[in-house]
Amino acid sequence: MSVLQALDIGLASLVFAVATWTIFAPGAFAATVGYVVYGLLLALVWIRLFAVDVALTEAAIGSGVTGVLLIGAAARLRTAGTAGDEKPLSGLSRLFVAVLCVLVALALAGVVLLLPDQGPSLAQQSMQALPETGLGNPVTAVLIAYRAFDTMLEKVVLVLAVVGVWSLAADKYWGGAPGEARAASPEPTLAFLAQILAPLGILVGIHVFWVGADEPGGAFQGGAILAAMWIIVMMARLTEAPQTNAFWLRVALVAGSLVFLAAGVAGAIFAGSFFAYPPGFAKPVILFIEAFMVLSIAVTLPMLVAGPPRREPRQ
Amino acid sequence: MSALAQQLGPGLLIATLAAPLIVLALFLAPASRGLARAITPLAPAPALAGGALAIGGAPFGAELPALRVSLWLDRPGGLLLLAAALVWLIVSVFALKEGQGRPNADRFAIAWLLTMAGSLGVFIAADLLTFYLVYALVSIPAYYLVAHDEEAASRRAGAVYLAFALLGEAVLLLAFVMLAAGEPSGSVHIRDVVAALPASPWRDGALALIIIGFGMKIALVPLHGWMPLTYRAAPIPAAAVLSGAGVKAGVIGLIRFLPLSAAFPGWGEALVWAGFISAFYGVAIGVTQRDPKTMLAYSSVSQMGVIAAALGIALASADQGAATNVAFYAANHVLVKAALFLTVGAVATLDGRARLLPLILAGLLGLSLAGLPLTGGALAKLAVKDLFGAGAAGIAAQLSAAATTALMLVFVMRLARSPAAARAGASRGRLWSWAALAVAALLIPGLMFHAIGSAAEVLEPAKLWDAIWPMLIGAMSAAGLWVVRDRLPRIPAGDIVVAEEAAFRASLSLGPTTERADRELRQWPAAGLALLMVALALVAAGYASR
Amino acid sequence: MTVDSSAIAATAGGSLLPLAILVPALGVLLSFLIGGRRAEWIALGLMPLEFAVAVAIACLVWRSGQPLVYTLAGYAPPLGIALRADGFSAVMLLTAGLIAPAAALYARTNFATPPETEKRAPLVFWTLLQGIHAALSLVFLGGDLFNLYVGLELLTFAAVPLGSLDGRPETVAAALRYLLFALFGSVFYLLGVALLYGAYGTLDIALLAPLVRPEPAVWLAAGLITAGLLAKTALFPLHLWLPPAHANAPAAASAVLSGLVVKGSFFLVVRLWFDVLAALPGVIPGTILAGLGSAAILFGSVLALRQARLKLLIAYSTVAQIGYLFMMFPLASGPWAADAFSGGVMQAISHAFAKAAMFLSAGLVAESLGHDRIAGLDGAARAMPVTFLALGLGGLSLMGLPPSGGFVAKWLLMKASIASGQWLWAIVMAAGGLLAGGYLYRVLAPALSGESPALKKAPARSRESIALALALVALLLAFAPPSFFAFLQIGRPAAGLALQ
Amino acid sequence: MSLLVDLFSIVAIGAGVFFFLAGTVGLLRFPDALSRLHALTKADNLGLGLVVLGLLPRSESLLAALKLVAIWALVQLAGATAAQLVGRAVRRKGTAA
Amino acid sequence: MTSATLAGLVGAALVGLGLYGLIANPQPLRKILAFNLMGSGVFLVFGIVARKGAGAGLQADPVPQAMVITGIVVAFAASALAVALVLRLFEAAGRATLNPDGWTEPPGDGAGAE
Repeated sequence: MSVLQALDIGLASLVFAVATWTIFAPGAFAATVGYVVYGLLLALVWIRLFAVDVALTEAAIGSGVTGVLLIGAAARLRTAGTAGDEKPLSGLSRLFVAVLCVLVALALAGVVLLLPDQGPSLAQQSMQALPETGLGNPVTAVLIAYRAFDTMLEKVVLVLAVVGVWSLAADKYWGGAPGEARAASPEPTLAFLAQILAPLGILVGIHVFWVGADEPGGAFQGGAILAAMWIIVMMARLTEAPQTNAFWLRVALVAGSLVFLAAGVAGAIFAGSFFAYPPGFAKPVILFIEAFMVLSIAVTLPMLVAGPPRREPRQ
Repeated sequence: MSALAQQLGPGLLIATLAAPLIVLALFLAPASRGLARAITPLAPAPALAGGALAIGGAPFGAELPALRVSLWLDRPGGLLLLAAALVWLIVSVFALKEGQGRPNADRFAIAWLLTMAGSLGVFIAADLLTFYLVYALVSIPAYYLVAHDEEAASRRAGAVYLAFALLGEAVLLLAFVMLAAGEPSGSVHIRDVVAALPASPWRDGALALIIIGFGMKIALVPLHGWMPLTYRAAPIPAAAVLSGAGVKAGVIGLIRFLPLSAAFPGWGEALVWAGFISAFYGVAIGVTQRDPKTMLAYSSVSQMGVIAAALGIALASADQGAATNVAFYAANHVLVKAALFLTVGAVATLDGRARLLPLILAGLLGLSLAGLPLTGGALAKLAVKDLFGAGAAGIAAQLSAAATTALMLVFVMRLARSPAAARAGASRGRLWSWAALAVAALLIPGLMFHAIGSAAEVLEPAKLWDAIWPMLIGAMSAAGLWVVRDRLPRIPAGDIVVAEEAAFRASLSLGPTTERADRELRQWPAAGLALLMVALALVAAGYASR
Repeated sequence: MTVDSSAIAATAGGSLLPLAILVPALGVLLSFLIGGRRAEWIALGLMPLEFAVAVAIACLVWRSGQPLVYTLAGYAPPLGIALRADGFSAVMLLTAGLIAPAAALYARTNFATPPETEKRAPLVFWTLLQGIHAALSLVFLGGDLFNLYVGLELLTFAAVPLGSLDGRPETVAAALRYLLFALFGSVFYLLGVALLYGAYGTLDIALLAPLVRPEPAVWLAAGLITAGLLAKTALFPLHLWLPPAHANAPAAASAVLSGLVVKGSFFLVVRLWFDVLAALPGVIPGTILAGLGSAAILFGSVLALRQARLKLLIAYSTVAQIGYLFMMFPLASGPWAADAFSGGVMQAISHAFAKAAMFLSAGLVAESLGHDRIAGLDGAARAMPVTFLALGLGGLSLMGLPPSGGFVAKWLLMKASIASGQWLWAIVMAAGGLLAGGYLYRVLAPALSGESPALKKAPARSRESIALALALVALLLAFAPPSFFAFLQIGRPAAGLALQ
Repeated sequence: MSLLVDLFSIVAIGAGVFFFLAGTVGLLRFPDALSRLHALTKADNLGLGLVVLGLLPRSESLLAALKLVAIWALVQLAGATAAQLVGRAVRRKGTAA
Repeated sequence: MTSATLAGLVGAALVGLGLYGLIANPQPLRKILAFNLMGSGVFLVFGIVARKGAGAGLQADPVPQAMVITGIVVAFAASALAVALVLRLFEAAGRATLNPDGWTEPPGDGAGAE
């Protein structure tokens, strides 16, 4: 067997091992750390599947931002203990659950193996339609053109998620800022990292978004990288989260979906169909929309990580 | 006459159903509440006219497709409608006025009007859906007529009544669905579905459910437990209309839904047995009772038994003509039983000599049930005589007459000794309507009888003797019973219902068990496991049905 | 079997379909953006428009007698996404279009925004209410299984926070259970979608239907997708999240959650088995679904009988009523199929209206008495007759007594199950009606007797009439003409008339 | 020429891999957090450095080469920061376990 | 054994693992982890499907890839909401558990925010 296959098998078993650890690790914190590692390894798997866009997204959001979110939560919950917890399953029922889960896994594996090796695919059609969009990266084309409706609605999902998270604030904190206040003397090391990394990161983020039109990359990945930068800066407490009643914040949060929606309606007027792009102008319009999407993602993810408002609003 | 029927008929049918509801609408508007109370007695008027029209002439019908309501009235229906309307009309004269100002008066009035609409509607409903609707109307709102005053006894009676009513609804829903499913063309017209029943694959199931469902309404033993409780607890006017008119919803149900066109010996005999058992069981328990109203309830159990037996014979022998005769018998019972309840009410408000006249009247009415010559009862017996024939059934019928005589005489004597209640109940209107209904009960059947045949033959000596001898036996046994009256076993009103209630209470222990199960199922791991198993089960199912 | 091009070709007037989704979506974004008290005005202002769109869609479907189709972005499926409206979708759209505004008008007193500062509860409520509306429209119109996944998530994200609006620990716990279980379901759904795409290379319902063959991938996908949707529908025994979530939400929210939201995932189960998998023999899976439904009816009703609080009683009655919805599945094929389908749909609609009415009245009861303990309801009906009239009429429909949509639904379903020789379902449904009578008696009998209690504040006549109006709609459904049932059959393979 | 380049790459990358190996072994075998940290940092700055060095001559464009270097630099930065933070954490906890 | 098949097996295994964690793990946070794990397993299945759909000069069918990207973002939003709920619950009740028992009976008016 070739080196690559050996690598694949090694990678697969590594992913499986880390996943098992995240499920069975004794402590929640350890499990969470395990999950972050797992996410990074998964990104490699995606590379091996020739899905570079997915790999970027997985690394940035699936592992990165989600990791920050979960680790933060785990740290806060360290003192939670298990008071009034569900009574843990008896050994027998654990076994039963395990058996059923294995059953599902086996059935799934079987079906996946049975899928034809040259399966049905829309690759052909996506390539044929690609020129009209003026894009070079078919994945971006699917996201922003063929299935634009999905993407727009998924932006609305993000907005609803923000509303949902904020809805958990205490009434007196409504409109206030989440997270801790700006520190007088921020952690020097972190601050150093942030100061160096942030500018670089912003550059990389914008670059990833820009090349996304033709190469792997795009609004999600770029936005996620920018988001990560803001999160680091906030973690370093060089700056604090904005007030949730700040109008600019609301604008930034809904800009992506609102512009996308507007463009979709405009498509109905100028291009004959909702979410269609006027022939010839497709690419500029798409880049315009994506720019706002990047903005929204870059703002939404950190706000979701920051959680509900925790301080009284300043007037 | 029939031409007239075709012209007026449809309007009258619609008015029959509409009138009580219109009055109800007026009542719901506080402004016109008094007016509504005043004109309530007029609400049954269209029904009265319609009934009279139907007795005389050919059947007629009316359709309201928009409301999915179709109405139809034939002679049997007419007889019952006429009698029921008369009772509702007369009793309404005082029923609502009296309650005025007392607690729950409005609630009572609303229930009264709804029940009236249902009670009159069942006789003219022509399709399954309409019938189910009016049947629900006559059954369920009556709860508030029964549980009117909020004493423990009436609460209990109301609960039992409602339980039976809802159970009956459920049973009949199943029955009707089977009837509808058995009708190939998809019609829901009662005539069509019943005509299709003999050929239907669900014939026996439907028949069983029909007999059980309506059997509950007419208190066929052992489904009779609710009736004594209810009539004892209900206020006099309520008891009068329910025992008189309300119960006949079950009778018309059996008349309409039993396929008398084809012979069902098995089901027929079963019904005959159930009927006669009720006829004698009702008397046997009835004579042991102290409370006159309870005794009347048991006499109803017995009388409805006779009716069931008659219908059973008709079902066994495919005798379609029987419907009219049975209807006449039932119509007589409508008037007499209602009158008897009012009499009880009247007696309760009088004492000493003043009681004499009502007691005599009570005796006459009671014996009319037993077939006393020159009363409607004699005609009623005559109407079903040929049905029972001279065989075992005939003898049983005669004996049931004897039993009724005994029960009624004991009833009159108990009534005579019953304590005088508060005079508050004695409104002038009540006394008048009592008198009116009593007279009507004795005379109207005679007027209605021409629908069946000539009344002359009642007076033939042989027929007379046939009528007399059971009553003599009855009278003697009554005397005997009166002697031993205090040594008779004390049986609680509703007899087996006590056991049924106990069983019900026992079944309540199911609740906590279910709750515990629910608490387990709502634990996260259990629910997650359930989700997993549901998924796998569905996968397996797909594989199994490949 | 091949696809008729009409299934993926856009039809005239199809452009209404995206509007039905985009208008409320726009409402969400604007309400959140501008915030303050304008959120309320935006929500109330857009609702007539949304209802008008729903009506227009219904009219077009009615006139053409064919489903409306719209292909988004000008890319026809399988590459693009299509929206479709058949009779069922149109009716559900109308239902949502009526109930959401009713709940909104009712909620105005609870979520009035003070002029100066923005408040938490109002902004969240008005935003999420529109979110639910958008999500439901998408679920009812979506023609692409992944697009529908986004719709389901939208629905979940909009519904969950409504349950924990008042922030009491138990409500937060309820919301968390709701969210996690719904997500559990979503993953199953998504996995099934992946398998279907792997097998057939498309997720468009109309394109999938003719391709689907009985093979492992399909069985697994069907099982996973159905189970996932059942988790979101709270079909017994997957109801762990429903009672606390629905009973603790604000009345207006409960009305929407119980009346509409659970119907969304149910709608997709119908889509899956009646459209996508129509070619597969569905009797055994259908029997499983109906079996769970029966269990839900009996179990839920008994538990409703046991509840001490009115809103919990109503929530458990939802658990029971959901059971009726699944009676249609084993009856999906045969001469009785049309009856069964119409019955199921009628149950979905009439329960939506009846249950909304009941939750709104229950909310009024709780506000007026200061509690909703059933033990403390003696005489309440005398103090607020209209409220209890609405409650009672809604209950009438739940019991399946005529005249009510509930009766028609039960009648059709029972008729179909008898005709198909599947007795059991009919008996269970009859028993369910009996039990429903039981738990309504528990509420109404005391409420109508005894001295009328002193009210904290009398319910506003306007809000009472909203509840009453909803209950009356549930009753009026009893008089739906045959043409209505014909309308429901538009887009179904075999059209048939019910109630004949 | 190319042979030399190849040789260089192989040697450099091989060395880098060795350092990674050593670092990993250290991470697993060393007794306390600080010394584990020490081993780890060696692994990434030296190991990765050598690997990058070995790859540089094979990069087909200057931009690619710069990217490689950038990667190394960023890892340096991150590694250093992480090490710092862990170190502080360990000191704060007091125990060197 | 192609990398696609291998990834498929891993995906299946991940789904099984996540499933087990989601059901059997008592702490909500661990459930959220398990949910994400299971989710990524599902995404891998999409990945296999995409890979098997390679063609037209593409190494993988772009449509499933796009779906995965959408899915990842949605999954993150879900995790964020869930985490927020867990933390809120912890603040409000001093415990973070899904155990339905032991909550105090809600104060009289079940009418929520009214």
